[in-house]
Amino acid sequence: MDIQERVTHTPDFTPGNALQIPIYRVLQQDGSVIPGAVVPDLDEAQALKIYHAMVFTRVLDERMLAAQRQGRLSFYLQSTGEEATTVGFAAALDDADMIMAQYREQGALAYRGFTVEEFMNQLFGNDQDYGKGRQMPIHYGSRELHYMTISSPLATQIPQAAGYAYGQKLAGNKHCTVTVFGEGAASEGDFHGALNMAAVLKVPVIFLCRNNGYAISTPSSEQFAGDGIAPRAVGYGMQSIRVDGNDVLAVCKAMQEARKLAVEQNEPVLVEAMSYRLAAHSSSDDPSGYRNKAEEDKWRAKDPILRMKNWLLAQNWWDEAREKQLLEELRKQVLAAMKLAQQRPTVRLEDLITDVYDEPPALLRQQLESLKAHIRKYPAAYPKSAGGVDHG
Amino acid sequence: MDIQERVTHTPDFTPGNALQIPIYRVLQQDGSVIPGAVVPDLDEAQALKIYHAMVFTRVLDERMLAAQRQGRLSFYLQSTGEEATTVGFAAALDDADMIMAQYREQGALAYRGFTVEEFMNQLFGNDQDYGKGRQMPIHYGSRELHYMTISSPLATQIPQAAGYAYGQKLAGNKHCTVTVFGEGAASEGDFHGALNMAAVLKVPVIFLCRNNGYAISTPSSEQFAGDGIAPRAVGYGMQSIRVDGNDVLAVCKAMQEARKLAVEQNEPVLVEAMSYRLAAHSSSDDPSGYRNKAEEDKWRAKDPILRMKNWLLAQNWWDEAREKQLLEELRKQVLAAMKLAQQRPTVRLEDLITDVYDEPPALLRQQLESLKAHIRKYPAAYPKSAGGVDHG
Amino acid sequence: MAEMNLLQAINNALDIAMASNDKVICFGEDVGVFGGVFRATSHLQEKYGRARCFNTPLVEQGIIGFANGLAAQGSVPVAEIQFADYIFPAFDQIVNEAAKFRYRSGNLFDVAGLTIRTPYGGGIAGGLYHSQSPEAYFAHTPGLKIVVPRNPHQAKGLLLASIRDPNPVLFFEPKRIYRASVGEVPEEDYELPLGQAEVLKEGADITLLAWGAQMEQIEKAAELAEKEGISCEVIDLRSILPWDADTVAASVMKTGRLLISHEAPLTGGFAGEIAATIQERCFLYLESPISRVTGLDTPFPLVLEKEYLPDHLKLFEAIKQSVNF
Amino acid sequence: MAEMNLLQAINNALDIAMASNDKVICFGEDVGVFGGVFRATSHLQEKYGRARCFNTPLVEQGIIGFANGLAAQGSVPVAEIQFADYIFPAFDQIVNEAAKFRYRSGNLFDVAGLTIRTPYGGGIAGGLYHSQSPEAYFAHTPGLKIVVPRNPHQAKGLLLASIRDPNPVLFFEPKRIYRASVGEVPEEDYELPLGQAEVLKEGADITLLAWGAQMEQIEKAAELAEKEGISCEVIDLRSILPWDADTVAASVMKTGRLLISHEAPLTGGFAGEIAATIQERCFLYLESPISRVTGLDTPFPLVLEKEYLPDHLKLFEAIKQSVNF
Ligand SMILES: Cc1ncc(C[n+]2csc(CCOP(=O)(O)OP(=O)(O)O)c2C)c(N)n1
Ligand SMILES: Cc1ncc(C[n+]2csc(CCOP(=O)(O)OP(=O)(O)O)c2C)c(N)n1
Ligand SMILES: [Mg+2]
Ligand SMILES: [Mg+2]
Repeated sequence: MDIQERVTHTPDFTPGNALQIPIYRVLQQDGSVIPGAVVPDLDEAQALKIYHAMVFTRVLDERMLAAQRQGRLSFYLQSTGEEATTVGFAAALDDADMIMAQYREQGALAYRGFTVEEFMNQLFGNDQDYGKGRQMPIHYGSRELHYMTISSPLATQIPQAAGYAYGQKLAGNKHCTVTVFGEGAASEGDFHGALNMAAVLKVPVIFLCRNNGYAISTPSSEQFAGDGIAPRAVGYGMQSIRVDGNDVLAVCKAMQEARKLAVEQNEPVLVEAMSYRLAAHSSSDDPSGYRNKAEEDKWRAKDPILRMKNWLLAQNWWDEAREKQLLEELRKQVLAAMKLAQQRPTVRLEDLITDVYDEPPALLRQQLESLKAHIRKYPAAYPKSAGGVDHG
Repeated sequence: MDIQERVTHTPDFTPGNALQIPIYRVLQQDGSVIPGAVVPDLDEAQALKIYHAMVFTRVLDERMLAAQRQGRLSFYLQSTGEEATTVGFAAALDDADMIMAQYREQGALAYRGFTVEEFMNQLFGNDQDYGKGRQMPIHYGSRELHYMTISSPLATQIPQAAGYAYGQKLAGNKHCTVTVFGEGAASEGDFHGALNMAAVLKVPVIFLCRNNGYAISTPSSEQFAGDGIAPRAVGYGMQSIRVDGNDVLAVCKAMQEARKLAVEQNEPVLVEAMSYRLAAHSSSDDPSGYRNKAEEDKWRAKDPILRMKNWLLAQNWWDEAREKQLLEELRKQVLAAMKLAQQRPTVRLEDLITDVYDEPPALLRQQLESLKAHIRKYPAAYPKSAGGVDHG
Repeated sequence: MAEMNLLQAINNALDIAMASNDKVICFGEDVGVFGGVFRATSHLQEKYGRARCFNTPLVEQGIIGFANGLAAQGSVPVAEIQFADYIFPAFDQIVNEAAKFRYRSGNLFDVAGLTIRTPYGGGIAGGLYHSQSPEAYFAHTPGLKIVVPRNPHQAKGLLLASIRDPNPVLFFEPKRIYRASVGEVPEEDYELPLGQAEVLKEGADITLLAWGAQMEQIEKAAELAEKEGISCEVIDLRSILPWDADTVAASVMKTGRLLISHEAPLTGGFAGEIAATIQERCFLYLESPISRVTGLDTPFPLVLEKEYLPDHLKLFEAIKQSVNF
Repeated sequence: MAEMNLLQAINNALDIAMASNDKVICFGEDVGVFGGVFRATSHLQEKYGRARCFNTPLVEQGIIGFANGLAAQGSVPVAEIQFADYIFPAFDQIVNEAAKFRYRSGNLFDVAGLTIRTPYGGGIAGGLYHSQSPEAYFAHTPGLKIVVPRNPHQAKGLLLASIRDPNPVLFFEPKRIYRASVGEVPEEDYELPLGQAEVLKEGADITLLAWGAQMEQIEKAAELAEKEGISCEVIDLRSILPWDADTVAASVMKTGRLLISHEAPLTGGFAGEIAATIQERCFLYLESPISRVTGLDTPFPLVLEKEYLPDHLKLFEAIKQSVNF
């Protein structure tokens, strides 16, 4: 055993900061590439696709928060400031790689082609919502796009991603799983089990941590004492990299390399994207209670979308006229889709009891029948379902 | 934020083996101190006290396994090969520091003065067992000796130790808590929560991991992929040290230093003691199904008790005659105590329902009364309790 | 007396508990500066310092493990789990550890001081994971106490009693009525008894039993029933474990009928335990089957939560059915 | 047919499941080379390779999280939890994740293939933490199936059905009779239905209902009762969730009396659910209160486990009491 050979005779403690992992960065805020920096291979079309998804995400977030404020939506959660991470990682993957995200990764879905209608159907929980109106807004999922339906309990998807990737390895299909989570979620026990199991069982999974400085009101200084999340990988014998999460090129390149390790060598990898949650945690939150505007402003100046735009402009792949047009178009699209989604019928009463099991057991069928009889008696009290109680 | 300043421009992954923590060792197997090694301050009396506890533990383990084999005991669990760790750490503490152990740390109890009678009462679950015959053998505890009663679910004591130590810090009593656990238990989610919370909240706790190569049949190569447990501390921003667990002087010194960090600076510390579980996991286990004798023999040659004995001989603090006498005495003591403990009355029927709450609620009192009535009707079927059903 | 909502009453109870015993320590996710996502711990860090009121990392099993150790040391931890839906990672520390701590050590050690507070229940458009009522999951665990208050006055008195009770207590707070339930609350320190149900209204024809936010529905249903000439006895169970079977049985012996309601699914819900016990104790007095009106046997839905929940109309129908059996 | 004990029957079922579907994967603590601490997975690694049968690190929440993901991917994981007492760290992954996976995604994703095996129950001098019967903790969770076999023949057929059932299944194995229960078991592949109780013996005076290892006690008690002229109908519930209320209700309508027994504590145990349901469905047929004979409302003891457990004598007494009500 190799470890038995390494001996010392003085009781020296390894300090808590023995590893100081640097941040990989490619782009400056003005859009120039740092001299000597390693950039990903991105052609114009893909670059514009990425940018489009980032801008779409920003527009969606702005409009839907406004819709929530107007009372049209019960809840919303923005990803403002983290679009480079959430779009950039998806751009580095094969579209059939599985994504198991936390809840702030609408950018990845947008990149994969989740339509604005699909977003809206989930947000409004109408009859077209894949989730059948069961989960709160922003709990998206798409089987077609290999995007696992979001689940609110934090970190549960992390060991699940290890298992999913193990299945991919056995199937030999050269795909990997990427699981995304916040630095807060990384405190959960499930994180530990997942990384350790993945390392021991050598599964093609990428653990992507969005370290955005906060878990609701809790700053990362009260979340962990070490040098962030990346150094934990060494504790599991796993490779890791830290990347500037506001730099879409760096995120993309780091994830491309991570994917190679995962898919070609069945090596799990931990990637930590350093960013900042510019908006409130969600529409239920008010950050003025726990952080100051100066801090927010510092980060607003590092806007990842602006950074990419500056790069695109420098590449001559973009101009202000197209920018204006894109924004207008997207805003229109979002508003139109919202209107349509809101007008659609609601979910079917029957779907109260489907999907609990593959088939509803007898007791559930009875419960539905009693419920129907009750609604027939008091239709006014159940406006959402009374109309459909006898058909559909 | 310091971390924001550390930037790199190439996507270099930190390898999984970026930290290689050496093993701190003082004593060679022949009892000589490695030249230049830092040794703990130990006078003759304390050295002999340590040695005595180690030998007692070995004798107890041998005799009680034999008793189990004879059917006198339902279960037993030896600590053979790890006595330098389990006695050595206790010797480095203040006797009023709290110990929250796993189950293989009888050496620490022996060092603190748990009497052979106290051991036996627990093992036989008689009327003097502090635990009132409720837990399986080896689940010792002592309020007087600041030794938390053992609980079978693994790793649960680790976050509890962080909480206990937080209370000590608030009380300002300059005590710390030491929690001991196996490298297997370190895979549990509770380990992660505990270390992270302790680091963030700066509590005086020492996490002592006995890395003895196995968790029942699972070798450490299937338990983790990294360089053992110690490097994980860096992931929490916590200090750590790895020590030769078969070297009582090294264990003692490392723990003395760790205690200083804990008590003087409220710094949690992770200590990893490298050793080997020489015996079966427990009396229910047979290691021949999963490991070979050659490996065991290699480790038998590193016997920690022999190593210490050799050192004591070299110090002129010990001789063979005293060794022989000690062994004889201890064996006699153990046998005598076993006999007595076995003959003692069993636990009281009432204690089926005490200590569930501070006071038994009405329903439990009724349940006990019905049970008593039933036993009166069928005394032959309940030989352990029938005699005492109407008194005691 | 002061007018308070349920959240204010809880905040007030925590304030009094911390002021009167410096061993009381409040912690959990976001409970520090921010005062908790519902603001139940507002201003406590300001008043009592960061050492006694603080944010923890995001790890429920760690929070309760830490709380168990702190309680074993002799402190009085009041740990918050942000939503009852997120208590399950701590299930082992609660069910295998807190509940069995005293028993397994033969009373050498205990977690007497432990209280776990957590908001529970539906009706807030929370879907699967911000709506659950998990009390029955814990009620199968000897060693725990479980308490659910129905209004501000109850919340303050029961929480103070829970914090001071020498056993681990799970305190479920009805978050739907955190702000909606407002009432007069004595400003001074007071406790209400654990393990005792309260008869809110006497009646002759049927006993209606519930706890927490569901009391509102029960009371509404009772009003509807009274209008139809059915006299209802209304009981708030208050403590789920140990529960007050004597009060319930005495009432059922009088009325001959029992209806129990909770938001959680029917199967394995605590109404089952109550019905099983009461059918045994009151067998010869029952004039109709004991009725349970509960959530459906599904996860908690979002859009159709009104349909899912046992509201006053469902209760009213069940009352009539029971009386006309 | 071959004579097998319960462990061998389980091993045989796993062997057949793995041979007939290469998506079946068995894992857990010590299940690899060693074949599990009870040897239920003996030789499976040898036969099917390390990729399909392996040791995991010691982390129950990780094991079930991993299993959930593997099932979502389309594999058929059979995860072992070494003792049912140690399933609680995985409670969240079971109750919040596995059980709700299909529902919350609107059937986009599911963990259809998941089976969790775990030895449960007392009578082996295991004390608090090697004796628990936690089935009721899970029975409050729509979306799960829960199965408990009573003997080798049942174990094989029910386990094969569980592995192939398109829903997550918790399979509790009665470890006290792992070796003691021996019987003829068909060598071929067969399945027994989930969700159906089995009437083992018809009778006229009282229905006796239990599951798993407790069936042995029930059958012994029935023999004693028959000697006193009491004719017992004996039912093995087999599935705890969904449970077969129709079979039980039909029996009780015939006998007029019901006794239910389990090892777990009374309060919140699954007998409560059954009693609550049956008193409602059979109200006019019941001639005496439904009786529950269970463990005490305490943690599981060691020295006095015989006193704690609901043995055949306690059952016999309860039968007489019910019949003479
Ligand atoms: C198990 C669990 N505990 C608590 C919560 C409540 N909660 C929702 S989001 C959140 C903070 C998450 O922070 P982080 O992981 O850093 O992600 P971010 O919001 O910053 O993207 C908390 C505490 C939850 N959803 N699940
Ligand atoms: C939560 C939990 N899971 C499983 C077990 C069963 N078990 C008892 S000891 C053990 C192995 C522990 O290994 P390790 O932590 O390395 O300690 P060692 O036995 O080597 O001293 C296992 C799996 C348990 N007691 N608790
Ligand atoms: Mg965050
Ligand atoms: Mg070990």
